[in-house]
This record gives sequence, structure tokens and C-alpha cells, in this order.
Amino acid sequence: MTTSRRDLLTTALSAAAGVAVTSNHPRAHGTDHDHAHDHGHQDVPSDPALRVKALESLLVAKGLVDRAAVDALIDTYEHKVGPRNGARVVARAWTDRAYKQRLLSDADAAIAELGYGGLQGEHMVVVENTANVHNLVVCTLCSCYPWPVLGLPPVWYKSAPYRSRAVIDPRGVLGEFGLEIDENVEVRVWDSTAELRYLVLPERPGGGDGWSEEKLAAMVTRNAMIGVAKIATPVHGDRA
Amino acid sequence: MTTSRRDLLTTALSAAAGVAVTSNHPRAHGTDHDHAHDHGHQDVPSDPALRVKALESLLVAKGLVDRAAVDALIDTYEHKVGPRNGARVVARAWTDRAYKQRLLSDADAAIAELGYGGLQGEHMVVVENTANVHNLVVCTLCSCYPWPVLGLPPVWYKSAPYRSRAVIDPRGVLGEFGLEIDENVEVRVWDSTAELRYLVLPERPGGGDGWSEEKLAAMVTRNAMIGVAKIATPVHGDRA
Amino acid sequence: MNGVHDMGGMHGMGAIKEEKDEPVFHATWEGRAYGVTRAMGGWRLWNLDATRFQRELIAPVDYFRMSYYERWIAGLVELMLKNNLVTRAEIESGKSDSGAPVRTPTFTADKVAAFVSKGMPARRDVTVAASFRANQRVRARNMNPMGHTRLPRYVRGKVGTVDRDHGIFVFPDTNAHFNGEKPQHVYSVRFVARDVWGAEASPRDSIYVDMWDDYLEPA
Amino acid sequence: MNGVHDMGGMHGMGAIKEEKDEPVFHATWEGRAYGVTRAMGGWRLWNLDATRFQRELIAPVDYFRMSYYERWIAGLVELMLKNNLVTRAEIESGKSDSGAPVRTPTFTADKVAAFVSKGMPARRDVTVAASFRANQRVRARNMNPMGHTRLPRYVRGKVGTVDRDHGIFVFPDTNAHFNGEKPQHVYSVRFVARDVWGAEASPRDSIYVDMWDDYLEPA
Repeated sequence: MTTSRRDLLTTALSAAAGVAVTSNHPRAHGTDHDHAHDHGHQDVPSDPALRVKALESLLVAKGLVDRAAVDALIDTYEHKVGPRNGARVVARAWTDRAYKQRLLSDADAAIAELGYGGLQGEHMVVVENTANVHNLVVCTLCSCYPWPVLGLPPVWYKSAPYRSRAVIDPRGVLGEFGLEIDENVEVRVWDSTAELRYLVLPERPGGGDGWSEEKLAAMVTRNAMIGVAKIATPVHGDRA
Repeated sequence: MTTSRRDLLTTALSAAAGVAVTSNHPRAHGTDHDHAHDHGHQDVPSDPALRVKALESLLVAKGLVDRAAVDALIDTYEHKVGPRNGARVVARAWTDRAYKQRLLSDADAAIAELGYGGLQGEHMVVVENTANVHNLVVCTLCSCYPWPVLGLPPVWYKSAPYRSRAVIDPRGVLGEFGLEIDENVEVRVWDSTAELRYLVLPERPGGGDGWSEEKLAAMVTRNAMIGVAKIATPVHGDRA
Repeated sequence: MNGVHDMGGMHGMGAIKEEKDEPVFHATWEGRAYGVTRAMGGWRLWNLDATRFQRELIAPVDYFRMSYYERWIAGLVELMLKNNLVTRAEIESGKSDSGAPVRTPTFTADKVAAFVSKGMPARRDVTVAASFRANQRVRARNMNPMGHTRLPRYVRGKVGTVDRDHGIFVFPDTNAHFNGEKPQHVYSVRFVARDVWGAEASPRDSIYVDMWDDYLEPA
Repeated sequence: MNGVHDMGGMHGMGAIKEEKDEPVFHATWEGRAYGVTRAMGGWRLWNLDATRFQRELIAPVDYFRMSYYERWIAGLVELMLKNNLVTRAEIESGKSDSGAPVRTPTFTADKVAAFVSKGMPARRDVTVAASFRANQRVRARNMNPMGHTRLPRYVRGKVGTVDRDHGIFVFPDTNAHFNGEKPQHVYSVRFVARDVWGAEASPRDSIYVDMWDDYLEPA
């Protein structure tokens, strides 16, 4: 094959750009359909908000759903379970060598030490970024994600562009997040095809020596724990 | 694997049936989207008829398109080029052994003997059905089809269900067309991935001895020349 | 099934769009869709694998059009219909059929905290022999089931190396169809990116895929 | 590109629906769409492979939603825009931009009959060595180009047997991107269905795929 992939890529991307024109969708976030259109059609689905409201009312009326249980579930993920949990796990691992070893060898138990675990994180694996290895987590088949430590996944993680390309072009995907990985670094992609859930233990950045676990945790981002970001060295004198 | 494919098939189909509910699309034929919906939305695309009319007018106004050329192209495929051409080729092959040999060894020349050939049939291959071999033609990547002998393809040939399943489950596909192929018969699927175009030479049915080429041609169906049908033995005394 | 949900390696899906300061739910209905789906799971008439399969059955044009929680609701409705918890008429009208029984919810608010913190473990404490061991070369089976599977198309037929044995888990290919849990070992299998995608892939990279025993054969 | 157009082996696309007494065109606009697309091809600013690739670039949700001729029109519009034959404003308004040049069509009605009967042969009368011969065992390359290719995903990495050599043809992977015709041999390669799909496939069946020389390697 004399046609290089890069040539084709360039052509394909410019062609794809040619397809893109203004779209006008009366839709909320989170659809794979918020790309541009070239044919001027409009989708007018029934409003999902009305539809879900009617469905919940029906299920409550039939005694199938307890509305207070729904409230409690929402409250859980809006206020209790989220990426701050994972950040505390990471900060502990950065500051406690023995904890880090337990975390890498038996993640469930180590995460439970901090009080986390459960739904969609029953079976955890923590993978460590180093100077030589960069880890990236995806679920190509649906959107599996470690809820107890990261909360519910962001839309991009659930989207077709991420799910499709993370395994075939991880460096391109990382580039879209502004992260260039040196060619000597091994990129490991973890496809969450089973009931194991993956958390990336990011590299502890330089600087921040002597910082408290809490202050370190504040630096840890959700994206770094998925593997699409690194954690920046704190600016000298920066105080959380 | 203890789970048999057949079990899963049954489950999958019943599940799929569960998804199907009434759809209400204000669309013409030929869309892959005329399946059922379970979410009660409506597509309201701009009418393709209006859109195409406006486009043609624009291109005519810009001197890019000769409207009479468009008329002539439409007339060609509505009135001149169609499956009757292929039927004549088949009937000739059934009645002229030497022609059949030429057809199978050099289809382009043999088809040209009857005056056919050209666009989307520049490079023809004819494959022969026998008591031991059944041939089926598909184009999984788009909708390639031998236009000079069959005309423009029917919607089902261009549809996702046919393109997806003809190669992985040809016997299931044939079953949907009412054709059961004996397990001792070899099914050969021809995926038209290049610029070769395939025509199936169906088995000549019993009966009809001494019939004219013209009368035999009248029995030959488009579907038989794609490979999704056989040609039935004519009823005794049947006269065309 | 070889569905459009099996997206690993596809091109043409567009750019990744990250949202600044993304909320947990973008609208009230998303949270309600989430909560209602979970709450209905409390009846234990289906399982996680069946739920996933139901979403995979969404027609491609709808799968691509729908947002994540729209798919959840579409799948939930079908599961409820199949289990005779609701009727099509009820879904369409939003009103109970006259004479339909009124039940008492079992998954109540007081059970939420325990449910979330315990989860639904898929690991099983049974004895099942492992067919493979760490560092063994294995091949992902070339299989194309019509039913649910968690073996992505992009690794089928490819050779990799067992990285670790995760233990024994429920098998989705049977469980999704209520044909039993068939617990078996799950392994993390490392595939060299070039073995999966060809010479254009980056030479140092690899993909780790979690695979049930039944998905593998010795290489 | 690994796009949704590459449908061989997919499940979940629904039942095949045959239409009784199907007309050549279902509505006037289908015929016009067909004719206008062909007529614009007469300017020879693009080629058949580029046309196919342009349709492959249609976003999945639209690809599944659109009918065949809607895809043709969508692809045609993009090709015309890229070649500065029309502007976006003209497409949206349906009116020529003021001051836009008015050309004279070259593909006129009198040329239609000859065009249809001659076609656009893709075979080339050049001398190119064949890398493979009939009855040889070959493997379809494991390649995943971002650009246009006519090597379906379902045979990549699979081993088959060359059935016949069709001769020398334009290579779509380069031609679609205007990188030259790179003429080369095309072979019909026979794949045993079980080698492609696994043990569940019917044991006597096979799939013949037309493959360019560059898609193959010795097995």
C-alpha cells in the first residue's frame, strides 16, 4: 500500500468537515445526534421530559415505583457519589506507600477502607500511570464506568466518538484532550467489557511536597482518573 | 458454549419483536428507517421531493445540468434497461449450449451479443445454479448491481437488512424469500466489492420442453437472477 | 449480536465533545429516567445483562439518535412490556388500564443507601476450573452469536496474552437470556495494538480486554 | 473507513421487506435525483470511488435514516460544494448567487445513450504483475484505513483461496482520494463460511469476495 494512513486521514477529515453544516436540533445534551447535518431536516421527537414524567406517574400510580426512592437515587449521585471519592483514593495512594500497594493489589478492599464501593464498582481494578506507561479507560460496548469513585460518566465518555476511537486510535483521542503522549511511553487501553471497573492512578506531579492529602485530592481531576488527562504540576506558591 | 445459536436466535427475535411498535413516518419508500419505533417520535425532514426539485432548478439555472439529459436517463431505466434484458440472456443460455458456455467464460462478450452492456455492468460475471450449487448476489458495502441486465436495484437489495445478513446468514435470508435450500447444496454468496457485477443463471425448471426462447424468458424473474428465488416448473398446459 | 453498539474501531463518529462543568444530570428528566430504571430493577424480573441486551436491540437509526437516558427509557419500557408490568396502552396514554392491579413498591427510599453501597456483585463464590493462566497465549474465539455477548468484534480471532485472572463471574451470554449464570473465570487479556489493528497502529500500545473463559481458546 | 456502510455480518437491522410490483422510481424526485447525480458526474470532477466515499462519510444517524436516493443527493451536494460548483447559500436558497457564472452543460441528452451503453470501465489495459494466482491460499490483510476502502471488515485477517483473476482494475483506495488509479489485479477470493463466521455457519457454504492485490498477502 503506497497510500499512507496520514494522507487518507487528511483527506477523510477534510471530507468530513465538508459534510458539516448547521444543525438545528431541539434536543438536550447527551445525544450522539448533535453533529451537523447537510440535508436540512428536523427531528421533532416527543419531548423526553414529558415522556419520562408521564412514565414515572404511571409507574407510581400502578404501585411499581416509590417516588421517594427515585428522589434518593438522584440525590445520591448528585450529592454523595462523584469524582471527589476517587480523588481521595488517589491522594491517599500518593501519600501512603502501603495503601498504594494495597490499592494496586486489592482495589476493592483498599477503596472500601475510605468508605467507597458498591453499585457499578463492585469489582475494581486500579491501574497506575508511570513515566513509561499511560492508561486509558473505555467501554466500547456500552458505557461501563466506576461509579462509586467517579460518579456517573460524562456524556463524552458515553458517546460514539469516544467509544469507537479509544481502542483504535488512543493517541489521537488523547490529542483531542490536549494530551500528547511520548512515543516511547506505552499506552494501555482498558476496555471495560466485563464487570471489572477501572480507575487510573495518575502520576503525582512534581511540586506540592508536603501538601496535605486533602490539598492533593483537590488537584485530582475526573479526566485524569479516566486517563484522558494528566495532573499538572502546581504553580509554585499556589495554595488550595 | 452451551448456549446454542438457535436458542439465542429465538430469544433475540422475540426480544426484537418486543421492540416493534407502530411507526408513523411521513416518508416514501426506500428508507432503512421504515422499521417500527418504541418511543413515539416523528421525523419531519424537509420533503426530499421539494429539495431535489429546487436543486435541479438551481443546477439548470447555473448551466450545470441539461434537464433533457436527466429526462433521457430516467427514460432509459424506466423503459429500456431492466430485468427483461437479463431474462433474455438466461433464456438464450437455456436453449443454446454454446451460448451458455460463452456466457460463463466471457460474460461481457456473450451479453453484448444480445445488445446489452455498459453502465454498472461493464465487467460482468455469470454464475450458474445447479443441483449442487446455489448462488446469491449482494453488495455489503453499498448496492452494486448489474444494471444493464437487471435495471436499477429494488429497495430491499439496497437495504441494511439484506446487505448485513446475506453474507452471515444466507440460508436465513433465502428463507425469508420463501426459499429453502437443501443442506447438501452449497450456497455461494458473491459480495460485489469491486467493479465486477454478478448475474445468477438460474436452473432451467423441468417442463416447458420445446418452449420458445421468448416464452422461457417470460418465466425468468429478477429475483431468480439475484439468487433469492428459483424459477418454478411451469404448470402443465400453461401458455404464455 | 453484531450490533452498532459494538463500536470499538469504528470511524466516522465525529469529534469528541467535552462539556465544561458538566452537571450530573442535564435536566430533571435525566435523573428521573435514571432513578425510575433503577427502581424498576428492584423487582428483580430481569438482570443487568438482559438490560444491556434490550438496549442493544434498539434499531440503529434510533440508537444513534437517542441520548444515553433515552436509550435507558426505551429499554426499560420494553422490559416492562415483556414482563407484563405495563401494557402498550398504558405507556401510550400514561394512565393505568381500568382494573389493573395496584402493587406496593418493594424498592423503597429506605433501601437506596444499602443498595448503592452494596451494589450487585457479579463475582460468584463457586469452584470452577480455570482453562487459562496468566501469561498464556490465547485466541479470542471467532463467534458471532445473535444473542447478547460481551466479546467485541474487534478482538475476535486475535491472539493475546492472559494478563491476570479476575476470578469467577456470571456469564452474560447466558444470563442475558435467562439461561443461567454459568459462572466462569474472567481474564484480562492483553492484545498488542498492531495485532488487532495492523501495521498502522502504534508499536508500543496495547489493549486489555476482559474476557470470559468461553470466549477464549489456546493459541 | 470502518463505517456503518460496511454492513456485512451485522445483526439487528430488521426483516427484509420485499415490495410487490416495485416501480423503478417510487416518486418523481427519485428519478430526478438519479439523473441529476449522473449528469453532474459528466463534469468529471470526481470519480465513482470518490462518490462512494462521500456517501460513506454521511453521519451514521443520517445514513440509517436516509433512503438510497437521499444519500445520493447528500453526497452530490458535498461533492459540488468541494468543487466550488455551488455555494452553501445557493443550496439553501435554491437560487444562483448574483454574479455567479452560467455554464453550458457538457453532458447533454444526445450523449445519454452512448454513456449508458459504454459505461465507465474500471478495467485498465496496462501490464501489472499479479502477486497471486488461482488456487493460491491468501490472507486478507488486517488493515483499518481511515480513507475509502473496498475491503470489508468481515474478511480482514481471514484466509481464503483465489478462485480466479479478474484482470487489472483501478484501485479505489487511492482513486477515491485522487491519489492515482494505481491499477492492479483483482481476484475473486473464496472464503469458507466457517472460516469467516465460526462454527455456527453452515459447513458447505462460502463467500466470494472481489479483492485487489494490495488487500492480500500469502497465507
